[in-house]
Amino acid sequence: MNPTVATGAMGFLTGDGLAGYADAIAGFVFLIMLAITVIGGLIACNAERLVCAVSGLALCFVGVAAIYYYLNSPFVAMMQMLIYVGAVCITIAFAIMLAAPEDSQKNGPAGPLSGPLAFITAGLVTMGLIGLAVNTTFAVLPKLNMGGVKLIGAELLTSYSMVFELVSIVLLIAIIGSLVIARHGRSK
Amino acid sequence: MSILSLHNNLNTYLFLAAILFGMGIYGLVTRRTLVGMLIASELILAASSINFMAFNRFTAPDPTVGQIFTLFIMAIAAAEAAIGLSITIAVYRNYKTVDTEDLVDLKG
Amino acid sequence: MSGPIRIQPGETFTLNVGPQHPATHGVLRVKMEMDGEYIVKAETVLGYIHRMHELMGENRPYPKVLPNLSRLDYLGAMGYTHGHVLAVERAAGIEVPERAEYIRVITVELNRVASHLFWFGAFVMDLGGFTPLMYALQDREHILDALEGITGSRLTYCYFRFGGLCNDIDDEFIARTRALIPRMRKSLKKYEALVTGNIIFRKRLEEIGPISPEMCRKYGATGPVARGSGIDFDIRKNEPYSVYPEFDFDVPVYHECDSMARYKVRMDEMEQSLRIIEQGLDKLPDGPIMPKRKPKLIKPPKGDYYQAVETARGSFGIRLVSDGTKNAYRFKLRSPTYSNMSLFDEACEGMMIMDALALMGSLDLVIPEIDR
Amino acid sequence: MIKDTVKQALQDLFPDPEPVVEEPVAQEADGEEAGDSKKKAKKKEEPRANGVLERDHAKYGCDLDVQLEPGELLATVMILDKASFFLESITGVDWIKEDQLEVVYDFSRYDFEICRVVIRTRTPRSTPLVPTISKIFPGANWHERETHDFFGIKFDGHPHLVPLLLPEDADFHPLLKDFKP
Amino acid sequence: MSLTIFNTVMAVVIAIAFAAANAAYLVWAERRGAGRIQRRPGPNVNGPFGLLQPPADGIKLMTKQLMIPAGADKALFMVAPVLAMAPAIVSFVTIPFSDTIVAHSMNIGVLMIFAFASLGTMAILLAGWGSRNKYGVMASVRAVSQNISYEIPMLITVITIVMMTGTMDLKEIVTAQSGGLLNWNIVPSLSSPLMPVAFLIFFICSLAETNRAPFDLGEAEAELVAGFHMEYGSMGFGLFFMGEYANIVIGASLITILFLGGWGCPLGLYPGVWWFLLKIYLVIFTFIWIRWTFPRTTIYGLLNLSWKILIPISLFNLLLTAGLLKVF
Amino acid sequence: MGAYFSDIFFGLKSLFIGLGITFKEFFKPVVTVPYPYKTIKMCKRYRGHIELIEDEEGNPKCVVCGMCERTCPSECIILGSKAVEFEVEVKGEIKTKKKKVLTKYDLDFTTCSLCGQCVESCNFGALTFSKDYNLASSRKEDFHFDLLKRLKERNS
Repeated sequence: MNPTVATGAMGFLTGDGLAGYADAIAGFVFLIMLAITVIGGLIACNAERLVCAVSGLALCFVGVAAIYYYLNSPFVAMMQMLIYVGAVCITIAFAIMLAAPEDSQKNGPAGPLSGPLAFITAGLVTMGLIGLAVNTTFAVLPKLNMGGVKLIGAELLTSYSMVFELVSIVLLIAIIGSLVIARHGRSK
Repeated sequence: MSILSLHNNLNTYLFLAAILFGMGIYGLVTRRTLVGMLIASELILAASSINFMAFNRFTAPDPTVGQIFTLFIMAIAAAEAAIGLSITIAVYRNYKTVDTEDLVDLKG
Repeated sequence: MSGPIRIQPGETFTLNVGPQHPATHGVLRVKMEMDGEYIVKAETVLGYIHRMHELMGENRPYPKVLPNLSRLDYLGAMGYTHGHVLAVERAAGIEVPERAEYIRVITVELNRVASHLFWFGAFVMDLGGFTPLMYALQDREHILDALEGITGSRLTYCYFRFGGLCNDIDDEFIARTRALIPRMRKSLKKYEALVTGNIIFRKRLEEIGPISPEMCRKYGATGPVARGSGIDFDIRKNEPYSVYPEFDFDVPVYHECDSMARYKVRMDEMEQSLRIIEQGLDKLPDGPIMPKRKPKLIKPPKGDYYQAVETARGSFGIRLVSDGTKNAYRFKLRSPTYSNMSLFDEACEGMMIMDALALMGSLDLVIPEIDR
Repeated sequence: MIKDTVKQALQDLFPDPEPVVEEPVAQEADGEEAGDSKKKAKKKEEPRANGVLERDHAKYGCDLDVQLEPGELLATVMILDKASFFLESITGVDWIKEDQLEVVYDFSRYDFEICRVVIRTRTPRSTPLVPTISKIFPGANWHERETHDFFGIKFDGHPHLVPLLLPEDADFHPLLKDFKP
Repeated sequence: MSLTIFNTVMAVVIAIAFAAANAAYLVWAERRGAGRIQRRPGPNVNGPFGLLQPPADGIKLMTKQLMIPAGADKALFMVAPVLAMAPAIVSFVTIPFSDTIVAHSMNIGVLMIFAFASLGTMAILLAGWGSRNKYGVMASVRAVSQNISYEIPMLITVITIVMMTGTMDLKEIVTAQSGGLLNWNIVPSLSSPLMPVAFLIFFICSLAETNRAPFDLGEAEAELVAGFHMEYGSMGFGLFFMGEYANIVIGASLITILFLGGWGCPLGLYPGVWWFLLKIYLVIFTFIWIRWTFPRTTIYGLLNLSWKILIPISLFNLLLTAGLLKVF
Repeated sequence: MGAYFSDIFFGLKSLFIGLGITFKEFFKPVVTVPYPYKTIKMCKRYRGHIELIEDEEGNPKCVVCGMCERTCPSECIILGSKAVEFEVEVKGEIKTKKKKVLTKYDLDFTTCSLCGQCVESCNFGALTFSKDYNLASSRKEDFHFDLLKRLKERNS
């Protein structure tokens, strides 16, 4: 038996009652979400066909959203679902349908060495980052507030109003720009 | 530390972010099509967002800042995806390919 | 960056609409070269239920061909049989009693209403509305009941004989038909409110699927398709046959050339057919339904005869080449939808597939009649 | 009116517009009406000479009956196109006794002056070849394909002469009189 | 903590059961309703009033062989129906049926429903693409562009409501409307004079979001045969079907919660879950009624409706409401 | 701008009119017949397959003239007969005469086109249409009717 179930069951038996069991469930679900994120990411960067890659990306984003939920910010989690899964992934899938006929897809590595090289590079970067994370002690400061949705909204429109406006301008420009670039020469 | 309380540990999130970042790098290098590279870059963005959120949860004094940053990253990512994909489509229409190897014309 | 539609090789794909497709109303296949939702090129493939009726007409004595004609177009069978008997009567010089002609006209017009009703339902179903089909079928059922009462069958009537009819109408039929006319008028009003006025329906048909009068002429389109393009052409008026000159009716013509015009033509035609039926029942003369003198064996003299009639779908013609024997030497069937459908390939170019299928629906296809 | 103008225009086409050609044919037509006496039937064996013939609409269902050589077809159809006729149908007749195939074109008009024009042209059975009129009347495309299916008549210049109603690989022509199923 | 988790699990199970039962019996209701509108009885053979028809259909679908077309992308093909059904059921968790009956109340309930609805869009895309059928691909492209364009006016309208009530919690939105018909959001008030219009916009959008006629372009059976779920048989098709009807229930619940006062009685008396159920079934009946009355729109007519009519009007409504809220 | 709003208004109005019509239909009685549980009577002239008519003695009226066989466009009727001698009293003397008696009347209903020309051509009133329309079967042989046998079954 793996420790997951064992701990949960033990907690249940040793009189912690349902509380321990619930925590076990939460931890277990977290593991699942972790796995989903990693698997999704792997599909996204390894899949033969781009549509599979996009589905992997969507899966990964769902996992990331769940992880945000565990990080005490359901609002960002929902936004993650809404924007990344509902908009970005679908846009990418659309672009694949429009611009990448399946027959002409060659998704193998660019050169004989590029695959291993890329793997080594990525591995080194990852190891470096992990090492960094392990070796650093982060100073934990006391919390000033709970960070609810209302606070986010208030701060967005007060302290960060300038950035907020800039981002909206960027979005507007992006919409107009993409329309201009991608406009088909079809007119009836 | 039980495996079931991993979600209360900052390092878990940092490891995950690192792994996603590595995947993104790997994908960015190996993918040969513009769309594939875009997908990989989305992974990198997700990794950075996770870092922001994790530090926000565990260390930052004001837990709204990280969330706001993540929201901005989302907005920028959406804009980037829209622009990137429209460029992809335009490139495809003119060159009939989205393979970066074949797009020699774009080199200076 | 505007300009005409750019057709780039490699960007299009082929879409096979049919032979099994709900919009083709039978086994018709249209090979469409698509650019996304737009049709670049279409090619119609026919012949999936080709039965060589023309050869059958040449292999058999004239009376034995009679039941075949109802199989051409199962929705408006009466009109096609009418053309056939008129052609043979013209060739063999058989006189038809007046009462028989009146009954023929009444039944043909009833059948025309039934055919248009079915077309109406099927057309709205092509556009995604299912309920009007059910209402139309309910109305059509009354007509079929009336016709079944006198002919004995509901679709392939085989009611006309050379020189007359196989049996006379009875009072029950007259009563049924009289009761049917006001009911139909009420239903037509209902359709007007439910379908014709509906904004979705109008947006889907108005200015969609234009067919210019010139195109109609080049392709030989007849019937409601031509009349929806502003061509005032109806064999019943232009080249009167049977007892149609005795009736007072109008030929609805719309000049918009779009699918809506063709739709409106058919809806108005139902009203005009009801008028003809009303007048026919009023004027119905007494007398025999078969001529007194009728040759036992039908052997038209040598020659080349042509008879055109206006069926529910347009001008149906029979060219009869006789060599003086009891079989026809050549038995050519000119089916109206064959010509009407032939313009589809050109008309749907550059259209979206939804609109093209609406256009196809507005042509009122009956595939057995195209394939013959 | 339109009948007369069209008739005039058509008659101008023929090298010998004198009604000499027509008369015997017209008489034969009368003879048909009278009944089929054996003499006339024998006389009828010879194919009709080229020319324009006016027919009784009530009897035959057409007004002008034109017999011509395949070479003159396009010019004739052009005249009818100018006079805004529409193509009703194209068909063939297999005159096996005379070893000829006849192609029959039916034309009509969208107005109240009844004028149906029938154009007939004959081609030898062994090498049936007729020019296509689908350049003038695009609607002829399908009719010609159908005629090709049924009779094996080749239409010179037709863009897409493949079987329409018969199966794609059909190599038989069912309406030929010597066709055995 | 412990009890809430336990309750949540139970409530989730109940929500799933509710969704599944609704999905099954709405098919029956749809067929009966269509039958009545077309003056025929509808399913009436299995059991009294044909009530045993859904189980019979279910058994039939489950016993059929699952076919995967030769050219299909197996993984995508299998995942898509699950993806269509699952988010619809998850969304049930946060819908309050009354002030006590709610599986998991969230303070961002509205957002959650929309977030999961976007997963359904992904499912359509994958289904169309995964079955490698040209009709399917065309249909999924259509359905996705439709879903994306109708999400915008829908969200704008929701923002208007959120602005008026000051909360994203579905329960609190209903509470803000308690006390009878006049407090419902559908009724225009001084600060929000255009609420009936907003209701209409939201209604149209939920029709479009659930792919219902007259906006069922994704499965336009007359031209695209069955659209994105063309290649699906047996339970794959069944899941799509159930997902669709579960989505309808969610759409109706959202309409009821946002505009029709949730579980409140029109007279302000005896609020309770029965009012909620009555209201959502009335809305669903309207959905059915509309489906069997109208023909289908075209894809460009549909997009025009969204971009040229619904979005400007809903934006105008948002600005107007914002301004008036500031004034009053 | 005015056109924009009037378009929306009249569009919506037309939709509500349509909804009103279907709503009215909702409460009208059903018009369909639940077929296997309830059937409708066929009309007098209903053309089913053909059936022989018997005379007072229960024998078929058919005199085997073969008209029906000849007029049938689908050639789906096959007659069989044999000559039977019988005695008649003509002016006091008994004479033997020959008469054709029907021994076989086969109808191949799979090819019948239900045109009714056989009944029409019969000069002896020996044929009629049956009102039988429940004719579904999965076997072709079920539609090769032996009308003589059917007549006997009807009589017994």
